[in-house]
Amino acid sequence: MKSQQAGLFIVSIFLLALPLWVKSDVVLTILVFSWLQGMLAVSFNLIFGFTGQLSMFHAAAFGVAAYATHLFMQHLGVGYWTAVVLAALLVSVLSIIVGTICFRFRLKEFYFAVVTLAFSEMARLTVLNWNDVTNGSLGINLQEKPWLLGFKVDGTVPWYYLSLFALAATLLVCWRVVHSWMGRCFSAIRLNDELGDTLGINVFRYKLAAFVAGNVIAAIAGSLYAFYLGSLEPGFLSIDQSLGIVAMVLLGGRSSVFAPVAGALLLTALPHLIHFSAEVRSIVYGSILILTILVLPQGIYGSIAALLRKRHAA
Amino acid sequence: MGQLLLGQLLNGAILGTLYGIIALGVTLTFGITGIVNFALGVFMMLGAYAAWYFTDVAGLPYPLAVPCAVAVTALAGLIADQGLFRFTRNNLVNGLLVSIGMIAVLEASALLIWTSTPKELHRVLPGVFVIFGFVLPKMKLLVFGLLLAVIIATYMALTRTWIGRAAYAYAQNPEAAQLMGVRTSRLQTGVVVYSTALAGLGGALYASLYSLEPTLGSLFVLKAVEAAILAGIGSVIGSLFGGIILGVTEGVGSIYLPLAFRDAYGLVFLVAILLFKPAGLFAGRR
Amino acid sequence: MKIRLGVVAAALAAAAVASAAVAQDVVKIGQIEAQTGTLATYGWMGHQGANMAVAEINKAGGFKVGSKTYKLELISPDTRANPQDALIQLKTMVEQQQVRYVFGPFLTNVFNGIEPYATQQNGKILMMGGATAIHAQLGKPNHDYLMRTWNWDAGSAGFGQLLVDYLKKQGAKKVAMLFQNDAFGKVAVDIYTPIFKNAGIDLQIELFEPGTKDFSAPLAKLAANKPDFLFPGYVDAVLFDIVRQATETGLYKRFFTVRGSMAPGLKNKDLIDDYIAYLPKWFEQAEKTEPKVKEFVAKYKAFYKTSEFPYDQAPLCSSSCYDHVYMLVEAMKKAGTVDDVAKVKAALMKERYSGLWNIRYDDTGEAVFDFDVLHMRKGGAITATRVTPK
Amino acid sequence: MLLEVRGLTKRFGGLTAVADVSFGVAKGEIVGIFGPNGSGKTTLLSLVAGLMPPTQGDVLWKSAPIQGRPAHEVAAAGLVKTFQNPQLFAELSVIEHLQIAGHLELKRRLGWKRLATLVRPEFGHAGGALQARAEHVVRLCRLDASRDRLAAEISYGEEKMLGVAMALMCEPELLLLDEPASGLGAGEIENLEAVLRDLKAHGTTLCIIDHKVGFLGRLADRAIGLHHGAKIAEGAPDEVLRNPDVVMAYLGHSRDRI
Repeated sequence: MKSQQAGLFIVSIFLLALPLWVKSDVVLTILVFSWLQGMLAVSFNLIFGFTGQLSMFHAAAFGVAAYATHLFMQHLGVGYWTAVVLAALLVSVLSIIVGTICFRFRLKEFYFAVVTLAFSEMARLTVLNWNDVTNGSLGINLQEKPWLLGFKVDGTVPWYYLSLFALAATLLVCWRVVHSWMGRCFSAIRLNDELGDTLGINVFRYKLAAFVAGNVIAAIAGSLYAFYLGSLEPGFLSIDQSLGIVAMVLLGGRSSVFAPVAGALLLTALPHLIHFSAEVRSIVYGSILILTILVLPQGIYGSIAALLRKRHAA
Repeated sequence: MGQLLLGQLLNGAILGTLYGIIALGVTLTFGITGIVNFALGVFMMLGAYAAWYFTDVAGLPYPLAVPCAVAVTALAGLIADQGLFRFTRNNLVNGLLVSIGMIAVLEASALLIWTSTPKELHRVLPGVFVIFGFVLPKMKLLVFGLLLAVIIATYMALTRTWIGRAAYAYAQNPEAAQLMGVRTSRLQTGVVVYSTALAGLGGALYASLYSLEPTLGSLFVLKAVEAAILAGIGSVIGSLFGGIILGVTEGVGSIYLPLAFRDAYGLVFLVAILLFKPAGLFAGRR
Repeated sequence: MKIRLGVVAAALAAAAVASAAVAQDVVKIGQIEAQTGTLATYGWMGHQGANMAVAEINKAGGFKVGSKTYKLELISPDTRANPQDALIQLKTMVEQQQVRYVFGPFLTNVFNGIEPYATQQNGKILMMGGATAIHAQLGKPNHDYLMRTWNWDAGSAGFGQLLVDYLKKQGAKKVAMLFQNDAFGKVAVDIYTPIFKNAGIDLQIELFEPGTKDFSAPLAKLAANKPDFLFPGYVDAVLFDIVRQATETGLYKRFFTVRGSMAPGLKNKDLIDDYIAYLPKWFEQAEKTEPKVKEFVAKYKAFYKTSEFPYDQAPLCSSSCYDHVYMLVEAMKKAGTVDDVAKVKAALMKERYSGLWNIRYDDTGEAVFDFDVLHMRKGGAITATRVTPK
Repeated sequence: MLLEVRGLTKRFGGLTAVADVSFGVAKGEIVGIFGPNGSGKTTLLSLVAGLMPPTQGDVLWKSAPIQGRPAHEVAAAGLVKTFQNPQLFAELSVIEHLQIAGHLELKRRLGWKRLATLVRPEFGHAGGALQARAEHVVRLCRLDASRDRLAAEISYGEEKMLGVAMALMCEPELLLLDEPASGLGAGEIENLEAVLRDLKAHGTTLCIIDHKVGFLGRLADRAIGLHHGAKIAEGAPDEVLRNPDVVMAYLGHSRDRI
């Protein structure tokens, strides 16, 4: 345990100090996107890896919040952070509705995935076609940047710290939840929900709790992402986005709170590390995905952990 | 307006059988190997391009090109199964990711070979029928008939032959079937290859109706999965009706409601059905 | 003393410039386009053409600016139509690869994603893209870096107005517009609604989801109002299907398009009465009449070692492609610099280039070039009118 | 009466699994329900525990109807069921099972305040008490040797015992045991009996179903015979076991012929 804490401390210091000596805007940009995508992956893993529900609603939570933040700022005249809170509230209400429908009717596994995908698609089509409000397929340019503690968060380095902080907060929250009695309820639901039920665990309530909590974190990630990128588009809510998140979690490893960040980092950086022509790169990318799943079925973290355990035993 | 409705009922049903043939592959693969093979979409694309290649480039007559295309797709399916899907049996999520990886690889390869210029097969069977004032291309009707025949033949084979019953028994209870002497790995490979062949057939027939581009399968397979679930995964005859219901919902939906939401109409229907009949409309039927 | 200091400073500055010039004898062009995915057509053709021009110029020994000879290098990653990837790629180009000239993007969502960063680089880069969204940003403060390489449908030099006028002459009273529901689809509706309204033509609009292949429902629905012309859009991938299904059922015999190739019309020529299309260039015909085009087609086949020339996609070369590489080189020569993007832009704005197209830029930095209006009649006979905007 | 079942009926399509069964369980007693395989015992228990809604009839818990209420609410009310085929969390260790099963007790102790332990774990002193209880139950059920092994790695007897142990963590007032002795060796059954007697001594009411007559006969204060879903006898275990209908049901023919 002590060595783990020491490791965590060293990694934190390293990441905090990184912009002091890494001056490359490109590297920092990749890291900002990785941290924000990491938030998505970690929060998705709360629903998927720990509670066992393959949600396809994550892109919708992400995208709806991104749009909502902008719209609240514009139409209610509130500041960025208030708008983020309102957007997170909106997403939690949507998640409660979608989650209640799915869990009340006891949709499981693939059925759950498909129904959440259906709701996600409806959200996307609404954003795409509600032209007066969302500017439809043309998207929206976001000029504003958030203010934090009297500083305007503009430029890559401030965003690096903001996104790192947001990711750290996400990890802390998820870690606390997973290693608490609530996390035990999640495990019970994932592994055998009927047994959990007879042991007095309100399966519906904790499924919903995981679903809403995951989506709210995704919502915050969406609000940050859009304002870092500086634009909104309906593509935020696309199926590809949800599938990308699943890929990140599986690459990183779903049995750990931290591991999906590795997947997010890998999948965000990978396209910029392989220098081939477009088609060949796509082929290489797909092959890496396939090979990782076949060779490391428990993800990077799971495989390393298994290897270490083996060594330890030997 | 009645004529418009009738036309869309008919056209939706025809389009629905195309969804249905892929849905059948989805259903069979899921029943026997426990994964949802999204890569069936790219096998469909492969079948479509193969049919185009054999007719318009190699100069074979279309009726000959279709079986060739199906054979090519089945072969590709066999290779994919032995090289990849064999390792993801009964692992839904890993299977899903391997299919996504395969989609990336095969779509990019298709783009490399055939570019993004749409390919359009020459008219195989020009001409139209007029049914109560609704004009229906002959080829569409032919495709409808062929797909219907294949789906029904598959249904018959699954219910009347030994191998079919073995497959069905396996889907119901793998352990018992194994004890009864069903050779699992062969059965699984056989079903995966048959499913890809069905996708190839769907693609080859698709090629006679629509233009081809490398991404054609991705959207289609989503519809097929919707259809399979709508019907209740595991039901052969259900995948046909699931496809038709989806096709008709979209067709009729887009004449009375905004076209831009077309994809949502099927989804709304799907959600409604799953909520009130969670195992699908044809749950428990073969 | 004062003078001396000035002299020293000038000498130092000159030395610095000289050493910079020595270090850099390659001019890099970055290309920000989607080369895979559903809208890859645009990026793909742009890459084919630009790549070819770069190779040709380098093979000829490069180009001379001042006393120095430069070669070109094309850097063209694939954005996959993803703004996140595009932003990282643009930053890589600007920061690590010292790219000053950026071709693209063609896609609006990609442009929106990189616009904030690109605007920060105002004065350091020159971005020449075809995206619809670029039109609205031209001439805005801090957007001096931006030029749009495609002509605009509306406006005095626009081809949209001209085509609608032509349509009116053909007796059009009701037009049914069936467009893909994406960025350009939406813009097209915004552009053409007033043009048709002013021309007194009734316009009915339906938008469909990208990826749609069966148009039976919208075609039947639109036909209920008995339009004279169908106005489908906007890429060949859907035009083939729309035109085929519209003609097969006999519901429509007259078509009007502002994007895409002639191929969908020609494929169904016996079932079509009129197929009126805007085309940046009708390559099939131009190959016979214009030596430059003939040479381009031959060079393309040799360069890519293919017997098939992409006639349908070649018109897309009118934006951020082959000609534009030559134009850029020309401008750098005239400006006498490869680094000062403001001077190069000024030279570009003055340029009257004559390549595959006759291209110039208007005051805002938007391209104006000659184009073809094609009118195919039943059986496939095409009359082409070359239009040179004033 | 702690539990009262009145006219409980469950039909699956045309099949009647439980037909008009009524009985009561008083505080502190051990009631044995027995009948041959397929006599509807497990269905009856599932109906009582809220795992499925009955077609007809009432289940009264402390005089309040609970039929059709979800299982977790029934469990929270103090009525906990074990499974005939051990239901476990395959990836978790024995002690983790008991920690999960401690959820109800945590909820009873902290109520909504348990959410605060997510923010400030030191508030979770109840957690310490629960941990101590889990350790106690491990010893009680003689699972100490397997404390940290995964559920997938322990023996069948231990699996069944773990099922009982989890139910004990819920601190039930009435424990419903579904064939706890089936598949166990003689030593394990002895062990189980000792645990159950200990429970009774501490005031827990038990309702046990089994088709093993001997085991139930030793333990139960009162017995109920079930056949084809219907109650065919009720009374002291010895009496019920001698009941000709019960004998008939078990052996398929009258006792006289043995």
